Amino acid sequence: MKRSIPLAIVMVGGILFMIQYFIPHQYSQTLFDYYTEWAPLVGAFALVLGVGSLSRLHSHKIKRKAKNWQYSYAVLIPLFGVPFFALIMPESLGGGIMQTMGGDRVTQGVFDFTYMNVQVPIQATMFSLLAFYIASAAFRAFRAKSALASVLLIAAIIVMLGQVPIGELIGKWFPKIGLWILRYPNLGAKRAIALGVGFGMLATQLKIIFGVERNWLGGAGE
Amino acid sequence: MTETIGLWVAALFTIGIYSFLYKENPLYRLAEHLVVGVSTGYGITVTYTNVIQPRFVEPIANGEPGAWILVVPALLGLLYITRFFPNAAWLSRYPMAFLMGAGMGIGFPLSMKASVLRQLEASLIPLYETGMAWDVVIGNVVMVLGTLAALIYFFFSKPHKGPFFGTGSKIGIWVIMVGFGATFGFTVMGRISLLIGRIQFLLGDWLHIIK
Amino acid sequence: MLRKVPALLLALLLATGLAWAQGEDPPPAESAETGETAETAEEAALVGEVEAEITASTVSSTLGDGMVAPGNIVVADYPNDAGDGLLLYFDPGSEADNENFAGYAIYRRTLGEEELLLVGTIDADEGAEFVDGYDPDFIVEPGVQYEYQVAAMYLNGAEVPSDPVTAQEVASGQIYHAGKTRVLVGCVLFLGLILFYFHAAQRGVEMYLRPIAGIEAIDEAIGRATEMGKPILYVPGLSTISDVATIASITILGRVAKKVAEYGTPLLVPNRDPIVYTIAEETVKQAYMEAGRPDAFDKDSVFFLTQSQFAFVAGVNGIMMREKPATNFYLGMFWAESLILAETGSLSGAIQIAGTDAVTQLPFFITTCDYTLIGEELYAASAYLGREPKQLGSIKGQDACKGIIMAVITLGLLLALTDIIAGTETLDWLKSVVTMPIVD
Amino acid sequence: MSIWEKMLNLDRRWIFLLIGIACVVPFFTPLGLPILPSAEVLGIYDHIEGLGPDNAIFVGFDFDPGTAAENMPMGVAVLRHAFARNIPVFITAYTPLGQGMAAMGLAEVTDESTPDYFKYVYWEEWAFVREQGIIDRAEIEEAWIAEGNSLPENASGWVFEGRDVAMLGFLPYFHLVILGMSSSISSQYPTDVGGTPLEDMPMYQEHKSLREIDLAVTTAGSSACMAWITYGREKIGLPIAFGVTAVMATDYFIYIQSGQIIGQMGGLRGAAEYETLLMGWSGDGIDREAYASTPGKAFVGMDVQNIAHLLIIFLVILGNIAFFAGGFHKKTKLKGRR
Repeated sequence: MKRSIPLAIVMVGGILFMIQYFIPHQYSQTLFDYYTEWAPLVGAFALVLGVGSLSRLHSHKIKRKAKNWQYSYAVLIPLFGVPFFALIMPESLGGGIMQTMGGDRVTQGVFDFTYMNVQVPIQATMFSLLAFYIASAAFRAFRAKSALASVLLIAAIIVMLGQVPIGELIGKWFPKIGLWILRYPNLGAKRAIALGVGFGMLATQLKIIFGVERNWLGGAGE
Repeated sequence: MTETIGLWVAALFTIGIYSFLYKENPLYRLAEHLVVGVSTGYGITVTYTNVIQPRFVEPIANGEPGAWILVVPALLGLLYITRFFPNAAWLSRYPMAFLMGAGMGIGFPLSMKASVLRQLEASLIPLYETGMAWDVVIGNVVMVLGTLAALIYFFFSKPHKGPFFGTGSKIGIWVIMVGFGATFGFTVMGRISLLIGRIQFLLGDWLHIIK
Repeated sequence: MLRKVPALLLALLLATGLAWAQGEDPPPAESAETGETAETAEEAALVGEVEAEITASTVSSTLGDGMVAPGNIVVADYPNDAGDGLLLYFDPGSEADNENFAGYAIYRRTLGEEELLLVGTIDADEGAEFVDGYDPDFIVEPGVQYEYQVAAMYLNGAEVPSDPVTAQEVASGQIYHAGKTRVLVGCVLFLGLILFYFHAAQRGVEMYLRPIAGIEAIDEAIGRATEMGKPILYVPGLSTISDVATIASITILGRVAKKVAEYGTPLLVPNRDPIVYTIAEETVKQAYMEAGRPDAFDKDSVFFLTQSQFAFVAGVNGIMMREKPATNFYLGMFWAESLILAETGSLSGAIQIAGTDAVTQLPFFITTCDYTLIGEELYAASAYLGREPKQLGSIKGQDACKGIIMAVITLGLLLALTDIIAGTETLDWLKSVVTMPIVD
Repeated sequence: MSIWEKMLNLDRRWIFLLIGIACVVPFFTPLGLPILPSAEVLGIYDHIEGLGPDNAIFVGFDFDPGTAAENMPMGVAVLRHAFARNIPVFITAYTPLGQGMAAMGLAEVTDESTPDYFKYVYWEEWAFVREQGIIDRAEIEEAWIAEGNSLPENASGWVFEGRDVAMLGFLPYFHLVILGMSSSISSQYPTDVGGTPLEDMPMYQEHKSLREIDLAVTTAGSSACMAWITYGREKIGLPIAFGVTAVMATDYFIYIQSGQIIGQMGGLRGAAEYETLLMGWSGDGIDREAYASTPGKAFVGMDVQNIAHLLIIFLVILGNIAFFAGGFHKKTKLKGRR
C-alpha cells in the first residue's frame, strides 16, 4: 500500500505509455489525451511541496531565533504576500495581475512591481557575478598544466576571439577557425557525449519504470 | 511615479548584490532571501491563474458537461499535501507515481528517437562529394572520426590498448578537449554578457548616461 | 563482451533491414508536384498505392465556358493514425492553366445529410491533395461514411464544384504504426540488453570493467593528505539524491571514507541538500565501521551548510581558507559555482580531484584541478569502486549499446570510403536502413 | 616570496575592478565593429522571411530572469521580425517566471519609448472590426485606420491582439502541453493570459493545432529547449529554431547538423547577428529589408564584449606565465594525473 502500489502505478503507467507510442488506434489516443489533460493539473499541486517546506523551514528559524533569523521574514512575507495581492486584493489597492503587458498599459499592482523590480534585478545580477569570478579564475587558476589542458585553453582562446568582432581585426582567420572548431571537432565530441548521456537517461527511465531505482519514493516514511 | 520608484528599488538591489564582491553584507543577504520568496509567490499565482482556474475551477463552476471527472486529478494532486503529515506522507507518492510512470513511458521511445537514432543517422555522412570545399571534407572526417574516438574513450568494457581501442581513446580525449575548449570560450562569453546586461540597466535604464 | 557486438549488430541490421524490406516506406511514387519534405513524399507514395487500388469513380463534370471541374476524387484512410484522418486526392480540372485560379475548397458531409461543410482549402500552389481531420472543429469520426466535393476557386469568387463523391474508404485506427519500426527495434534492443546485464549482474556473473585512471589518483591524494597531516574535503555535489551523479558520488564517498578511516585522516563533508546530507552521514559512519574504527567517526565531519547556491560556495570557501585541506574532492553535480570552488581550492595549494557529468562545468575543472573524471567516467568509477550489481549491469548494458553504435559508425566510415574509391552508393543504403521519417 | 608569487596572490578584488572597468568604459567609446551573421542564424532569419500573414509561429520564452541578458534580445528580435511581416505569434513559457519574461519582451517591442516600436491594439479596442466579419490582416488594418486611427510617427506598424499575437503563458509539464497542442492548441490553452477565449481569436481559427504552425522558436536558458525537439519536432515534424545561452550553445550544434533544428542563435553574439539582419544587412550581396533603424541591446553589448574577451585572454596568458616562471607547477604533481 505504501510502496508497492506507487511502484506498481509507475510500472503499469510506464509500460502502457511506452507501448502506446507504437499504437495509433483511437482508444490508445483517447488514453493519451486524458493523460495530457490531467497531468498539468496534477502537477500544478506539486507546488504545495515547495511552499510547504519553505514556510516550515523559515517559521522554525524564526521560532528558534536561529542565526540570521530576521531574514526569514524576507522569504515568508513575499511568499504569501505576492499571491494575496495578485489574487485577492482589489486592483485599487495594488492587487490584480497584468492582463497582457503589451502596449502602454502601465502595471501598477504589487504582483508586477515585485516581479519587475525585485525578482528580475536580483536574479539577473546574481548570475552576472560570475563574470567577475571567471576573470579572477582566468588569472589565478586556469592552467595549461598538461598537453590536454593546453589544447583546451588554446581552442578556448580561438573560439573567444572568433566570437567577438575584434577577433577579425586581429586575424582574418579567427572567426573562420572558431566556427570550424564549433561545427566539426566540437560536434564530434558533443555527439559522443550526447549519445552517452542519452543511453544514461534511457537506462534511468527503465530503472525507474521497473522499480530498480526507488530514490524518488524517499523521505515519506516506510 | 511607480515606475521611477521601481527603477530605484531595482538599482538598489543590483548595487547591493555587487557589493558582495567587496564583502558579504546584510543587503546581499536580504536580496538572497527575497528572491526565494518572490519567485515562489509568483509561481503560486501563475499556476493558479493559468492552470487551476481555467482547467478546474471554471469548468466546474460553469457546470460544463463531464467536468465532474476533473475532481479525480484534482484530488490526486491534493494528495501532495499529505507530505507534511508524517503518518500520511506515503499518500503523496500516488500523484508522483502517476506523473512519473507515464512521463517516463512517454519519454522513452521519443528520447530513443531524438537522442540516439537521429544522432546515429546524422553521423552517417559521405566524407567527400564533388564540389565540397576542402575545409568541409577535413571537417567531416574529423567529425565522424571524432565521434567514434570519443565513444571509444567512454567505452569501459575493453582496456585502452591496441590500435583500435588504444589509439582510438587517445584521439578521443583530444577531440573531447577541443570540444570543451569551445564550451569554455562560449561560457566566458555568456557570463560577460550577463554582466553587460546589468550595466546596460544601471547606466541606461536607471541613470540614462548611455542609450 | 566485445565478441557479442558483431552478433548484436547483425541482429540490429537484420531487424531494421527486414522492416525496411517489408516496404513500410515504399519508394516515392511520381506525383503531380514533388514535395521536398519527407512528409509529402510519404503522402505521394501513399497516393500511388491508392491509385493502384481504386480504379473507378470518375466524376468529371463539364460546365459552361468549357470549364472542367476537378474530378477523379479518391478518398483513402490516412495510415498510421487513430482513425481521425482521411486522405483526399483528385485530378485537377481545367483550372490549373487559368491565371485566376486561387485554390480548392474541400466540402464534406456525412452520407445521407444535406448540408456540405467547408472543411478546408488548398492553396493554388499546394497541389491536389488534402488531409482531412486535422482541423479540431471538423474532426473525422472513425467508421463514418462521408461524401466529398472539391471546388476550384477563382480570384473573382467563382467556384466550380465537382459532383459529390462517396468516399471509397472510411477512417479507421491502426493497431501498429508501421513508420515506427526502427524506434521499436531500438527500444527492444536497448531494453533487452539492459535487462540481460541486470540479471547477469544479479546472478553474480563476473564483469570486466577497465581500470579507470582516476581511482589511482584518489588513493594517492588520500595518501598525500595523510603524510601532511591535513584534512580532506569532499563535496558530494550540489544536487539532490535523484541525480545520477549524486548517487555515484555517494558510492565513491563510501570508499574514500573507508581509506580515510584506515589512515586516521580528518574528513570534511559539507552538504547542500538535506536528504543528501543524511545519506552521506550514514555512508561515512558505515565506512568507519567497515574499517573497524567506529569510535574514530567524528559526528561533525559530515554537516549541512545551507541550501542557497552561492551561500554554500561562500561557506565551503571559508573552510578551505581556514582549514587548508590537503586534498579537495568535488564529485557529483555542479553548476556555475564549480569555477569559484576550484579557484579557491587551487589557491589554497590543495590537490584537487573533480568529477561531474555537467558538460558545461567540465572545462573549468579540467583547467583548474589535478585530475578530472569526465562525464560517464564518474558513473563507471562509482560502479568500479562500489561493485553494486545494479550499477554494474547498467554500465555494461549501456556499453553494449555504445558498441552497436560504434560498429554502425565504423561500418558507415568504411562504406563512405568504398563509395569514394569505387564510386558506389553503399552509404546511402546504410543510411536508409537507419533513417526514420520526420513525422510519426 | 618571489615577484610571481606576489602577483598570483594579488587580492582578487583588483581583478574584479579591472573587469568592471573593461565592461563599463567601452559603452562610452563605441567601436561599432560589424558583426557577420553565421549560417546558423541566417537559417532562422530566412525561414521567417519566407512566412507571411497566412502562417503562424510560436515563440517560447523558456528562460528565467537570470539569463535574460542573453535570451531577451533573441526573443525581442524574433518578435520584431514576425510583427513586421504580420506573422501571427503565439507566445508560451516553460516556467512561471518565463511568463513574466514573455510579458516584458512583448512590452519592449510595443513600448512607445522603443525606436521602431509596434503600436499595440487591445482585443476589445478593435472589437468593432471583428463584428464586421473582417478576417484578412490587411483589411483589418484598413478598417482600423478608416475609423480614424493613425499610426504614431515613430511606430513601424500595428499589432492586433488576437490576430498578430496571443500571449498563452506558462503551463506546468510543458512537454505534455506540446504533445497536447499537436491535436488542438485550445485543449491546452482554453484562454490567453488575459482570459480571452482562444476560440474567438482570428489567429486561432486559422491555426488550430501545432500541425498548422510553421515554426517554433524557443529562447531558453536551460535544457527546456529540448522538449520542443523531442515532443514537437519528432512527433509532428514541427520546424524548430533555438535561441540558447552561450553556455549551452556548443552542445546543440549536433541538432543543426542532424537537421532537427533549422538554426540557432548562440548567446549574445547570436542575438546580435539577428539584430544585424533586421537592420538590413547586405554584406553577402543579398538585399534585405531593413526592419529596424537602430541596433538593439545585443549589438551594443557585443561591442563591449570585445574588450572583456581580450582582457580575459590576457589574464589567462599572464597567469600561466607567472605559474610556470614561478615554478609552481613542480609543487603539486600527482603521478596519476594528466
